[in-house]
Amino acid sequence: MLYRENGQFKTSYAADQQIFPIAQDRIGILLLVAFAIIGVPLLADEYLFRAILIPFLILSLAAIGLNILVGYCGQISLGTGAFMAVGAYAAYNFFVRVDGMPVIVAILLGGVCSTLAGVVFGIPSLRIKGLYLAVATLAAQFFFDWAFLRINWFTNNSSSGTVSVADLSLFGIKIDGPLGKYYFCLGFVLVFALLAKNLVRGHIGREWMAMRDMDVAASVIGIRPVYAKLSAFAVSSFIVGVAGALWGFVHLGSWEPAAFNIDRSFQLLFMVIIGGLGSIMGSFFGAAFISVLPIFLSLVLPALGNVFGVTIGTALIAHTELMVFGGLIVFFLIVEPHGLARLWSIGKEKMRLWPFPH
Amino acid sequence: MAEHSNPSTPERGGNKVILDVNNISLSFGGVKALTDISFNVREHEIRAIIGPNGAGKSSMLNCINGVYTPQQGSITFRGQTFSHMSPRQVAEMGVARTFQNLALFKGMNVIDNIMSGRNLKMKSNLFLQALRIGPAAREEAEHREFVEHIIDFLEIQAFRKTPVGRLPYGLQKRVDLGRALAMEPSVLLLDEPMAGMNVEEKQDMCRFVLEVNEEFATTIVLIEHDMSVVMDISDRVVVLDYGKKIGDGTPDEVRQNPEVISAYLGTSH
Amino acid sequence: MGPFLETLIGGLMSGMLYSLVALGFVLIFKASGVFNFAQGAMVLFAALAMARFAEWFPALLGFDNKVLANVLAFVAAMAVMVAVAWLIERLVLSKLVNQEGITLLMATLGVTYFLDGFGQTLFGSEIYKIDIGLPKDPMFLFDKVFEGGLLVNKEDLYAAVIAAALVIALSAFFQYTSTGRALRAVADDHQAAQSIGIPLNRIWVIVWAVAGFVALVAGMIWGSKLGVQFSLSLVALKALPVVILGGLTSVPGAIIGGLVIGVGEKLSEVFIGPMLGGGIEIWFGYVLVLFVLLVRPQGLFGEKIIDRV
Amino acid sequence: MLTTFPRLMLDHAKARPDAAALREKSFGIWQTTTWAQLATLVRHLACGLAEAGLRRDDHVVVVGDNRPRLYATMLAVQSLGAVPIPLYQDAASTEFVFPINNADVGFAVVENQEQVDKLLEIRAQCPLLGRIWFDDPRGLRKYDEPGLASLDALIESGAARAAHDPGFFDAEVAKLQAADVATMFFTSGTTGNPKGVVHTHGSLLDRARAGAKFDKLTAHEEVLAYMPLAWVGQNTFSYAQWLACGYIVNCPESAATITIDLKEVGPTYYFAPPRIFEGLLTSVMIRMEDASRVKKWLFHTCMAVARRVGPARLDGKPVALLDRIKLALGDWAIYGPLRNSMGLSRVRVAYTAGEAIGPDLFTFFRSIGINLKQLYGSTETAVLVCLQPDNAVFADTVGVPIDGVEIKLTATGEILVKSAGLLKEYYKNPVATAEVLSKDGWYHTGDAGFIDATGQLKIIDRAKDIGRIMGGPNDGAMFAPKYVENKLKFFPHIKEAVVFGDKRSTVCAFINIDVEAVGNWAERRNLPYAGYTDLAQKPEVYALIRECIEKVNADLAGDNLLVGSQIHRFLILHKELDADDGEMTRTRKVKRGYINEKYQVLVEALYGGLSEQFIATAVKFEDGRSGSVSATLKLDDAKTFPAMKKAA
Repeated sequence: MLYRENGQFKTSYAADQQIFPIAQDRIGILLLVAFAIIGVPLLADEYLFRAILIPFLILSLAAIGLNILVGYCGQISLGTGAFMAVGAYAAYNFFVRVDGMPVIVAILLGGVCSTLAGVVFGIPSLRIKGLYLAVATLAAQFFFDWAFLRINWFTNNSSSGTVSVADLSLFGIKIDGPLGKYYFCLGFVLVFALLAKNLVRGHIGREWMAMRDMDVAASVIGIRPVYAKLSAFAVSSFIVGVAGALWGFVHLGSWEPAAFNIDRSFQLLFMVIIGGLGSIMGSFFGAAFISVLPIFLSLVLPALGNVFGVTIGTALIAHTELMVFGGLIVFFLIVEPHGLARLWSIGKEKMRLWPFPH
Repeated sequence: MAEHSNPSTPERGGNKVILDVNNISLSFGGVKALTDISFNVREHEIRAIIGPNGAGKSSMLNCINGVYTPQQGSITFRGQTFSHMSPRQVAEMGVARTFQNLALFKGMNVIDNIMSGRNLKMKSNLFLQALRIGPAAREEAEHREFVEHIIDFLEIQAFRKTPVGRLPYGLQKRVDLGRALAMEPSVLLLDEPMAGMNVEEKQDMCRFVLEVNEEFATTIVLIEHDMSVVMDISDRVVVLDYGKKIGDGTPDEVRQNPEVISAYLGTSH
Repeated sequence: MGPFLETLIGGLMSGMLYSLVALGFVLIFKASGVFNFAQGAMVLFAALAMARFAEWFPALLGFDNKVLANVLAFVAAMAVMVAVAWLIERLVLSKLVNQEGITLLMATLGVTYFLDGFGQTLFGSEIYKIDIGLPKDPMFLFDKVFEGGLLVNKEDLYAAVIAAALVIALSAFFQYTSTGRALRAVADDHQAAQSIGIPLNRIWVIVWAVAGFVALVAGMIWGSKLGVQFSLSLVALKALPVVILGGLTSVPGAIIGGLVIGVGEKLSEVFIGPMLGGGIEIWFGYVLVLFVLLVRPQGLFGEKIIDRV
Repeated sequence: MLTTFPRLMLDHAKARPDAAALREKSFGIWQTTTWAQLATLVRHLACGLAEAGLRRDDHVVVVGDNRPRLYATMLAVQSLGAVPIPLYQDAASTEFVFPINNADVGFAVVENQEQVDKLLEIRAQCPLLGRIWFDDPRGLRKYDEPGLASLDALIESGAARAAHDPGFFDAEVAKLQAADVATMFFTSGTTGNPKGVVHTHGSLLDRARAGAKFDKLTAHEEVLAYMPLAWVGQNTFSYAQWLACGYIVNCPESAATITIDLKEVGPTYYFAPPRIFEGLLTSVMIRMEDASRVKKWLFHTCMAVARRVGPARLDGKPVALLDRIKLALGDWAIYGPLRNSMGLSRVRVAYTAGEAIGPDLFTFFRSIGINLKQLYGSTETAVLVCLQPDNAVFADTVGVPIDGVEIKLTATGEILVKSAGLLKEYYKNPVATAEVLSKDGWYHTGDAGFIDATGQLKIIDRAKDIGRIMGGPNDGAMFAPKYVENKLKFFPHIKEAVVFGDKRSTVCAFINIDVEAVGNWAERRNLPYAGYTDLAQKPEVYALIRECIEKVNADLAGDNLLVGSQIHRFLILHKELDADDGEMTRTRKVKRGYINEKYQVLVEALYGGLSEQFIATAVKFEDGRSGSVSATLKLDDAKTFPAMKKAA
């Protein structure tokens, strides 16, 4: 309906292969980014930043990472939380042990460590598939949960077991206020989303998807399973690790291993399923959905309760949340296995074909 | 018998053997799929492997391109002899292959499926790809151009960006061929390229196979059920039955071969 | 010597319980190719039901007989579990036939969340007790044999015995009953089974019901040991490595796997743990499995995976 | 002063070397040829052709789809003072024989294997045809024919020649005069052999420029060229005017992708025969069929508004505020998306020509804001004689005489044209030339018509086809078959129609149903049928067609000139009229005379008042095989109406 594609012809492959080949899409996405940079800060209040926007951004980043592994390369992982933890604790150690260590560098180094961990725990994927692999990744989850709890060195021997970072600053500018943190995260997310997109539309991306869709055919055209899978694990856990570091440094400030427990892993898995497997865009949808839903429920349910004259306790809200998540997962797996992203692209197709149905 | 007869193929490239299969035997947990199979393929010829269902034709291809590892026997490719090769090695040596039941990458569109056949030739590292600058960007464009030539060759311009899942069967088969061609193979293994096609689709596919063989001087090893097709386009034919080789020679020689007649041509296919 | 044997026995006994839960996984996987992550949630759900019914019935029907209460509660809980299992099969899995294992796994993950939420909404989320009269006091074995003998927790012992009995009963059931044979046929080849007139859906429902039953028993035992609470659903996570170790498709595998891991983690906890700061049973099973898988991708007793082209 | 095509091309190359001249969708992207590149290409081709022995006034046939290198070839040939003859690429090989021999053609430049094969087939009949060059080498590797070579080879040799003889090309171009022959078009005459229409650079350019001035065309227009260059219409729009204005001509990737390509390019200047527009409309309607109720409702309401006030807005007439708002909404909701999906959202000027267009069809495009107009002209007049000015567009007229055109009517109502754009002659055919070109420079169009109240030309029919009814109530009345046929063809269910009646007391018609439209119609009434022949003979279909015919009759009864042309009897043919069977021209004009002979028995049966008649006909199939179609056709009567005198 809004699309006017006449005259948008491509005279070079570069132009034809760009991320948003259609002008209207490019405009749309630019407006969106502009809004995120200019509009949001004008509208959002502190609560919105702390409770929704910042977690949303960081979780989207983690979801992108996970989506590369699960959605693009088809390797299931239930250990995402662990890799976030690795990122967070590694970054922490670089930050506190090396004095004068810039935050960004610390965070990226956190990602690097997470990459290593990812590759190590990815090795089984060369021998084992599907369910077996899922369990193998759980090993990572439990191992690291334990490690960061029991091995004091990681927590810089802090007595309580919780670690905390203070006075972050970037090029001398302190990142303390919610706005600063927001921009800090936004920067990371935008950059990594772009890099990730480039990867998945590049030839490594095709190798991943080939492994996912038909691994025998993939190997016959010369794709090495080792390289394809491990690179997916590496890239995925790097991004996840960075997200983990951000989660710790920017969102929580001080945290303990529980912040990255198995529920976090599942939460992220849900994000990519609901958002859309194999879609960068979907990762954002999923993150938005899952980080907003609880807040939505905590607002709506009590209201509903009042209507029917029942008081709805926090416990019940928490349980409803569980049920809704569970139900949605099943729903999406049955009805739209490609998640919100697919719904989005269907809608877009309809717009382009408007008023015709096909 | 036929095994030792070396029918010469005057019209196509000399008698130089490019691929030589020696005494291959393969079995899955005791079940014998192939027993002591030997045959050779000459530079630039079209070599057909025929046989009733379950004769082990596909297993033969899978041995050649390293998907299965035969328990016995060896394969000589361009003078080098191997008893085991990884699919990767085989691909690097310029052997490509299409699949009997479509093995396309359903999550991708036509271009990307064919592009994936170029992966061996794409060298830029992860970081360049992530930034998509310099070599990485150039590479994408160059190989896209090559792929476009294949798309043009297979006459599927109208479907470039269609997800392969949405294509009719016949076109999917073309894309499968396209992906193999993208590897610029010197030997092309085709596993029943015309299975389940209607008459026009078969004619097209025949045309493409012959054109590939001529225009790119590609050696072709072909499994096919449709006898008429086989007899038309192939230079020499190997006949398998229950994992054993029962005939080898020019289409005419094979037609004469009594064993073949009883085992295959007799039965209605 | 003494401590070692004690840990060994302790391990074997908890291993028995792992086997029991693992059996639930295996049954369902064999029959329908579903890796039922929700097994743990079912255990919690069952335990909650049992515990609460045991409280409610006396109150409602106004009698005061623990045994009767437990029996009624057990029966009722059983009914509930069969219903739940049936619903899961009908509403979720039958809609996902012929999907890849991963999809099914994720689906059961969803079910897990749902059951956790639902169970606690229905039955409340405090800590409840199940008292089926297992003696809590310790006992000494072989005190004749050597000094001090072996200290064994009676409760654990009974638990182990019940578990073992159930495991054996189930194995027997699937070995000798016609349903069992039908089930194995299904496990081998769906199409074939269907073609010889085995009603897949019925089989699946049965299997899920049995799984529900297993969950109930496990929940009951665990509940009486540790009390019924959310953490109960984590026993599934305990049982996962067991299943994988034994090989998803093998009943004996599940049993042996359970014992191996039960023993392994106890021993490692006692003898290696201290060096690493303790608490290593959380991951021991998993890491163990990881290494086993590197050698045998299909687990100890699983069938070899050949992918055809 | 008037110049020549090659010189224009060089001027563009000098003035704006890096501006795009041609684009071709190939290998997935629009490959651009700039004017500078084009100049070099032409230079090399010309030198190559000269090397090969092409001399002034020689003829070269050019056969193929729109391909940049074929355009360049035309220019190259012209710059040597030789004459390119574009031929229809979809013609059967036998149809090449006459032009090639008639013009003593020695050289051919063709697109691909298909065309090469056709030429090789007829080589025996065309002894002079010595050299053939092909653009696309695919499938031609193994060909080993004397004189057959690739265009690349030609360019190579030309490059060499150009290198050691740089002055040659420019000298040749300099020699060229506006009065020199530029191009020769073979008109697929409805009877007898085709005639070679000879045009000079001057004549073609004069019209091209007049047209460009009339519509204020600039160098920024985008044109999509998908009709054959052999058709003077396409030639004018994508060659003559291309060079006159220096705008960009885009060549589609393949026949299969035209709709996609059209959508991508979004031409600003568009030109097509009615059947193309018909196709567009049909696809719109068919796709809309499966749309959801809401969409359908929206579509129909918006279209209703558009039909009512859309054209008025386009003509710049005042429109009520409320309607303006409605139109704006419609633009956003329906018209805009429609234009976009048809690839016409950027169109500034669009023309339909070649045959009459149905009023409904015409207004549909006008109403959704596409500036579609009509023009009048023919091969002999270099197309651009009468054009409809913006804001003065009617469905039943063909526009006003433009710059440099004089028009007058003979007593019999035949239209005579005088302009600098008239043909030089019919090649080697002084007799025919004399017939159409009078001493004092008037060209006899052979069309009957008149200038109406709005000052626009209105065409009734081919003058020679205008017949007289003899005997019966309307004795002596005018009989305009084409006019009637067109009225019939305006119904979506009728694909072709042929009417007879000259020197007869009544009028009878052959009908070809539109198998797609009628097919849908039948399906919606779940009326089972097996192929065209079966469908054509269904009584329901006859009823359907009779309705259409009677509407036409009623309409004709209103026009006191043509009241006698009402159709009394008709039949639906058992096969579709086809150019391959010689029943139509390549431009899909029915050959009435030929059909009359071929189906004599049917004509007699109609006039003989029979109720059915058996017929068997030989047909050629797509793949060249030939077979026969036979059927027993129903013959049916249609109601006619008395003349209703309306106040003139």
